[in-house]
Amino acid sequence: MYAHLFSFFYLAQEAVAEETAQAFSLVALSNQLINGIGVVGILLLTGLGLAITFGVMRIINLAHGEFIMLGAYATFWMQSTFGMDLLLTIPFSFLITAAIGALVELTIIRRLYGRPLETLLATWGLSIVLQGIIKLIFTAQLKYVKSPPYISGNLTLLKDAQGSPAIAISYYRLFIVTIAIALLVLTGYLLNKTDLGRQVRAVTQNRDMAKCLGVNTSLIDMLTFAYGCGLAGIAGTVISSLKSVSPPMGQDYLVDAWMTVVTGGVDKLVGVLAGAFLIGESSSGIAYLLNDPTARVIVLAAVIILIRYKPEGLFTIQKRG
Amino acid sequence: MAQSTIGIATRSRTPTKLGIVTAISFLVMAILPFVVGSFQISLLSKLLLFGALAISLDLVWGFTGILSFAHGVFFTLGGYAMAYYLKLNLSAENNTYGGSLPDFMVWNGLTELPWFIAPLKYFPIAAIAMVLVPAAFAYLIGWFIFRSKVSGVYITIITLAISSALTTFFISQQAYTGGTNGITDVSKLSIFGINIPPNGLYWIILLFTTFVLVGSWWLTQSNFGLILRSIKENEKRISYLGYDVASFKIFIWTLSAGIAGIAGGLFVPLNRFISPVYLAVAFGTQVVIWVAIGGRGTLIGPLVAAILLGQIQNSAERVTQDWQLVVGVLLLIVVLFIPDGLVGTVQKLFVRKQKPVSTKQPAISSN
Amino acid sequence: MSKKYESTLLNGISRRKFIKYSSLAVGSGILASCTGGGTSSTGDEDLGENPIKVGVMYSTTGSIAIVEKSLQDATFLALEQINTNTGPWEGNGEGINGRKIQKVVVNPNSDWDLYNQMSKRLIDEDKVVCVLGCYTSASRKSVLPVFEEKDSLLYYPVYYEGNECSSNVFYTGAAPNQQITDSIPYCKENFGPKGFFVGSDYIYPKESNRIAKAELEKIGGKVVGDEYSPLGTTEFITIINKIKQAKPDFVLSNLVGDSIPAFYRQYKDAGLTSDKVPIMAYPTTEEEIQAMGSEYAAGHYTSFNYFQTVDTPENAAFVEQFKAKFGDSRVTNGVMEAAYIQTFFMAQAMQKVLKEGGELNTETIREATRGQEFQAPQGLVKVDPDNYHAYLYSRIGKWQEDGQAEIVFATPAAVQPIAWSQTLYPGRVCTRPVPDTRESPIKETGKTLQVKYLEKT
Amino acid sequence: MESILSVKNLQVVFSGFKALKGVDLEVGDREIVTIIGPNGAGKSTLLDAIVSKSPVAAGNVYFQGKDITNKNPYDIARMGIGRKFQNPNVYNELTVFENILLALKGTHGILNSITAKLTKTKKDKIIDVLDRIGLLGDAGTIVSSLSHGQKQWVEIGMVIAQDPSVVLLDEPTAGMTPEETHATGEIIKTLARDHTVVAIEHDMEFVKQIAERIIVLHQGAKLAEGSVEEIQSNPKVVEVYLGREKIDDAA
Repeated sequence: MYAHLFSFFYLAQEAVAEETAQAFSLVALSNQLINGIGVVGILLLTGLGLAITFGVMRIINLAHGEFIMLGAYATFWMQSTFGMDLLLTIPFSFLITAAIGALVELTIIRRLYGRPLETLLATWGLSIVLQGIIKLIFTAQLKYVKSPPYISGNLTLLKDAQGSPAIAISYYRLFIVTIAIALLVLTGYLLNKTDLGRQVRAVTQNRDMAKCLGVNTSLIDMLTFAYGCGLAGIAGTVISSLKSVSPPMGQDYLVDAWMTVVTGGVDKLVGVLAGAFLIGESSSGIAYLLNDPTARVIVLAAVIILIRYKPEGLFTIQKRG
Repeated sequence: MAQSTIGIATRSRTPTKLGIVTAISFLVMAILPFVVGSFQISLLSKLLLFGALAISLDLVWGFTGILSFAHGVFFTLGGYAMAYYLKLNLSAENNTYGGSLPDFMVWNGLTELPWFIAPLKYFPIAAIAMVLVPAAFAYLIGWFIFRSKVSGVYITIITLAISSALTTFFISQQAYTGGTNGITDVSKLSIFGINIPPNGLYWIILLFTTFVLVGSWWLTQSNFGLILRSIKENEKRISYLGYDVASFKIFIWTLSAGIAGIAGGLFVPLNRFISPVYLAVAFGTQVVIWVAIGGRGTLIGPLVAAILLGQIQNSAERVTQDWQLVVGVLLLIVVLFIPDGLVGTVQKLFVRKQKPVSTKQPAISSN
Repeated sequence: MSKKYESTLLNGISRRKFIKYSSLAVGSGILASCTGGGTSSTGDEDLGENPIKVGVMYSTTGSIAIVEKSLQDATFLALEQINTNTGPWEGNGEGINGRKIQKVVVNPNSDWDLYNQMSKRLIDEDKVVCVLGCYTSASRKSVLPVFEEKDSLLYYPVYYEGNECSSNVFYTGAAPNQQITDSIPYCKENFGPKGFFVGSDYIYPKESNRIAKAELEKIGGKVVGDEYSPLGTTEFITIINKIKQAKPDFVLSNLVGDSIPAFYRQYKDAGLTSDKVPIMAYPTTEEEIQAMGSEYAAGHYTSFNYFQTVDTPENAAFVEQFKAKFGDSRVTNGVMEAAYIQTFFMAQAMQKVLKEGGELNTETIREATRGQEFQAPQGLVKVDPDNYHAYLYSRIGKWQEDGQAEIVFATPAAVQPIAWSQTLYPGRVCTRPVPDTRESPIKETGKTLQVKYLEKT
Repeated sequence: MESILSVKNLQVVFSGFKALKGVDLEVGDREIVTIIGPNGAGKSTLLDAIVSKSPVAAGNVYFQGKDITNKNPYDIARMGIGRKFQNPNVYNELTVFENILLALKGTHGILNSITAKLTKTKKDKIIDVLDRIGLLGDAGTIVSSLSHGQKQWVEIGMVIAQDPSVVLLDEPTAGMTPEETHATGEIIKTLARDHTVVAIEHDMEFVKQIAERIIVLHQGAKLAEGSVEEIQSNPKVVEVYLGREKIDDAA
C-alpha cells in the first residue's frame, strides 16, 4: 500500500522535477504534521513565560526573548564550567533567570505598573542592555551547548517499502513537548490549586482589595514575574542544544511567542497550548505545501485577522460589557 | 497637506512670531552646509528625515494614542517607490547587465519588467506612488482594524505582526524587491534633468521636515487636533457627541503614513539604497523610541530626539564598540525618570512655573 | 473676557512654547554637528609620526557579529603584525616605510543603515585612506554607492555571489568559480547525481545555488529540491522533512550565520546521517562547527579556499599567532584568513606606493594593489589586476570528529577569479584598464573562459 | 402627545443574564421623564441601549419615528440624542472650554474640523453654555482640577452644547452637595424648555423638583409609571423599596 504511494510519488516527482517542486504525498504530509508537534513544543515552551507575564500580570515584556537567551547562556556556562549535563542545568537555569527576573521587577517593572506603554519601552531598553551585557561577558560568537546523549534518535511510527522511516519524530522534539506540557500543567496547578496561585490571581484582579485582605502584593508581583522569567529560562536551556546560542538569539522567539499567546487568548493557560498548536501546525503544514517564508507571511496575516475579529483570543469567555 | 498653507494664511490669529522663529531656525539650519563637513550634512539629512518620520508617528501615537511599530513600513514603502524610479532610470551603461532590466531581476530570472513596477520609471508617477502606496496600504489597515473593537495593546501587536510579515514577504519576493539586499546601485536623483547635489538634497529635506513640523503643528492646533486628543483620552465618549471616531483615526493614520512615505522616498537618493532593514520591527521600534524620548504629543520633541539620538549614537560609537548598550541604558533612564520625554518634561516645568497647579477644592461657583 | 479664553482656548502646544522648542531643535542640531568632529584613537599604542589611517568596519554586536567579530580579530592580528614587524611582515620594518597604521574601528551593529552611515564617516570625517570590512552582501551593497561616489577603497574579505566588479572594491574572498565549480563535480562523482539545495533566503545563497544548479545540470546531475529559509531561522523541521522525502544523494547548503548550527543539529537529530546523505556547504567553517559541536558535522563537507588544517608553514604560523593573541580555544577559518591576507595586500600596496615616493590616496593604492602577491596561509595568492578579485585555492574538506577538516580535494595552485559564472554568463569578463578609468569594465568575449591557475613568477 | 422617543419591548442580555426583559417607554416632545429604581434595575442599561452603548438583543428603539436600534452611537448622537453618563465622563486633560467646544452642535466631519474657525457665533454659544452651568470663570481650567460636582456640570454643559432633541441624563446630581443638586435642578428645568429630558435619579427631592412623569424600573422590567404622587402611593413600588417607610429615602 505504502509502496504504491511511494512509487506514485516518485512518478509524480519525475513529472515535476523540472520545477524541483515537491510532489504531494500523504505519508510525507502526515510526517510533516507529526513533526509539526516539534514546532508546537517550542512555541509552547517559549510562549508559556509570556502567558504568565502578559496573561496574568498584563506586563508587556519585550525582553522576554532575552530571558530565553539568558537561560541558554546559563546552561552554556554551567556546561563549560562544571561539565554539567543539560537536564541537570534546568533547575539552576530556572533559578538564575528567575533571580534576574526578580531583580528586574524590583528595579524597573515595579515603577511602571499601570503604564503598559512605558513598560513596553523599558523592557525594550532592557533587552538591548541584556544583550550587551551577555556579549561583554561571553563575546559575540556562537556558543556550543551539548545535548544530552541519551535523548537522541527517532521514534519511527511508520516505515516505507525500503524499510527506512517514513513517519518519524525525534526523541528530543518529543522531550521538548513533554517538558512544555509538564510545565503547563504545573503552572496551571500552581495558579489554580494553591494558596499562592489564588493570591496571584487576587492581586492581578484587584490589587487594592488584595492588599486590604493582607496579601503582600509587591512580593506576589515579584514572584509572579520571576516565575514567568524562569519559565523563559527553561525554554532557553531546552532549545539551546537544538538551535543556536548567541546574544541576539532571543529576538527570533519574541514575535512568535507573542503571536502564540495572543492567538490562544491570554486569560486561560490552555489558550497558550491552543495557540501553539494552531500556529505550529498550520505553519508546518503550509510550509510543507509551499515554503517557509510564505508560511510565515500567511500565518502572521491569519493572526492579524484573528486579533481583528477576536482580540480576546480564541479561548476566552465573553465578558460582560 | 495643501490645505495647511492656505489654513495658515486664513487663520484669524496670524502667528507672526512663529513665522519669524521658524524662518530663523530654518535659515540657521540652511546655512549649515557652509559650516560643517559633508558627513555631518549627510547625517543631518538622514536624521531630519528620521525626525519627520518620528513626527508622523507622534501624530498617531502622541495625539491619537495609537502606538504603532509599523511606521518603518510606510517609510520603506515610500522608499521602494523612489528606489524603483532611480533604479529604472539607471543608464544602461551603469547597469551591470545593460538594458533596462534591474540587475536583481536578471539574477532572479525575470525577462521583462513587471507591469506594476514599469510605470515607476516616470518621475510624476513615482512621486505620487511614494505618497499613495504607503497611504493606501495604511488606509486598508486602518479601515480593517479601526472599525472593530480592537484597541490599545492589541493594535500595537497587530502593527508588530504587520512589520514582521512584510519583512519576510519583501525578502522572499527577491525577484521583485531585491530580497535582503533591497534595491541597490540606484542612480543619483535628478529632477527634470537637473542633478541634485548633496547640499541640494539637504535643503530639500530641510524644507520638507520644516513643512511637516509646521503643518502638523497647525493641524493639531485646529479643532481636528482637539478631537484627536479626545480620542486618545477616551474614544468612546466622543462618539456619543456625534463623532465617527474610526474615520478620524483612519484619516490621521493614513495622513501619517503618507508623510512617512515621503520621508522614505527622500531617504533613497540620500542613502542610495533601500532594503527590508527599514521594514523590520527593530527600525519601527527605533521610531517609537524617538517619540518616547522626545516627548509624546510635542511634535518638536520627536524631531529633537531623532537628531540628538543619532548624534549621541555617532559620538558614543567613537568611545565604545558597545554603544548600543549606552543607548539601551539611556532609554531605561528616560522611561523610568523622565516619562514625559525631554521636551515634555521641559514643557511641564515651564507650565508649572507659569501657573500654579489648580487645587482640587470643591468650590461652588456662584449661580 | 474673550481674551482670557483665547489664550487658553486650545491647550495644545502654545505658540510660545513651540517657538522655544524649535530653537532647541535647531540648537541641538548645530551643537551636535560641531562636537562630532573628533577622531577616535584606538588603543594607547604609540603610533609614531604621521600614521596611516585605515578604517576597520565589522559589526561586533547584533546578529552578524557571530561572524564579523572573528574577521575583526583576524584584521587586528594582521595590523598588529604590520605595526610590530612580526609574522609575515617580518623584515619590512615597523609599519609601512616607518609609518604605522592607525586603525579607525567602527561597529555598525549589524544594521545596513549604519554601515552606510559609518562608511561615510570614515571617509569624510576620519579621512581614512581605505576601509577593511563588511561581511554580508547586503552590507556591501549598502556601502558600495558611498565608496563609488567618494572614490574610496573597500577591501572585502568574503566569498560572495559574484556579478560585481567595482573599481572601488577589492574582493579577496572566493568568487563563485573558486568555490562552486570544483565542488559540484566532486559531489556528483562521490555522492551521486541528485542534489537537494538549501539556503538562507537572500541573494548570496540564491545566486550561488543557481550557479551550482547550472553546473550540476551541465554534468548530468539533477536538483531534486531547492528550499530557502528566512535569514536567522533556527527551525528546520520542514526543510529536513522535504529532504527526507526527496531522497537526494547529497545536500548543498548555503545557510549562513546562526542557521548553520541549528540545521546540522536538527539534521542529525532527524536521523539523516553523513554517510547516507552528506552535506556539502560553502559557508560552514571551523567556527560554526565549533559552535554546533563537531559530532554533528563529522562526515559532512565544506568547499572553501582555506581550512585550519592546510599544511603550509605560513598557516602553522598564522594559527599559532592567532591562538596566542585570542586564546587557545579559538579556531581559524577561511573568511578570517581572507580578512587576514587582504590586510597584507593593502599593506604591500601602500609600501609599494611609499617606496616609489608616491602619496597614499585611492588612486595610487588602487593601482598598487592590482597584481599584489602574498604567501598566504592557504598558499601563494594574488590580486587579479583585471577584475580586482583574488587568485585563491579551491579546496574541499571533510569534517572530522575533532572539528577539523581533512582536505580531500585541492587545486594545484590558486585559481584565477572570474566574477561572472561562466556557466550562466558565458564569455562575460571584467577587465579594468591601467590606470583604472572607472568606466564600465564589462566585456562580452563570447567564449567561455578556461580555468587558469596562478603561476609562480 | 406625540412620542419623540419610543422604546418597544427592549431586551438586553449579558452572557445569558437578562438585564432588560422587554421594556416599553414612550417619551413625548419636551417632556421630562424621570426613571427611578433600585440598583441593578436596569436604568443605566436602558439608556445605554438607546444610544447603542449596549447591544439590543430584541425589541426596537424609535426616534422621531425612525428605527435607531443598534445604530452607530455617533449616528444616534448626530440625529439628536445626547447622553450624560453616570460618572462624569468628561475630558480631564482638556479645558472646560475645549470640552464644550467638542460637544458644540454642528457638522462633525474631518475636513470641517480642520478648516473650522472659532467664529463669533460659536464663541457666544459656548459662553452662553458656560454661563448656564456657572463655569464661565473656569473656562480655561483643565477639567481634572475641578470638583466632582463641577465635572458633572461640565458634562451637562456638553449635552446642552450638543443641543439634542432628547437629553438622556444618568444621575446628574450624583456626588453633589444639596446646594449643587438644587442648582443642577434649575439648569435641567431651563433645559426642558426646549428639550426632551429623560433622567435617572435616586434623589427624590431632586425628582420632585424636576419630574413631570416617573417610571419605576425593577429587575429589568417596568414596575410602575405616573406622577410623583401616584408613584409615592403605589403599593408595588413601596414594596420594592422594602424596609423603607417612604420612597423619599431611597438612594
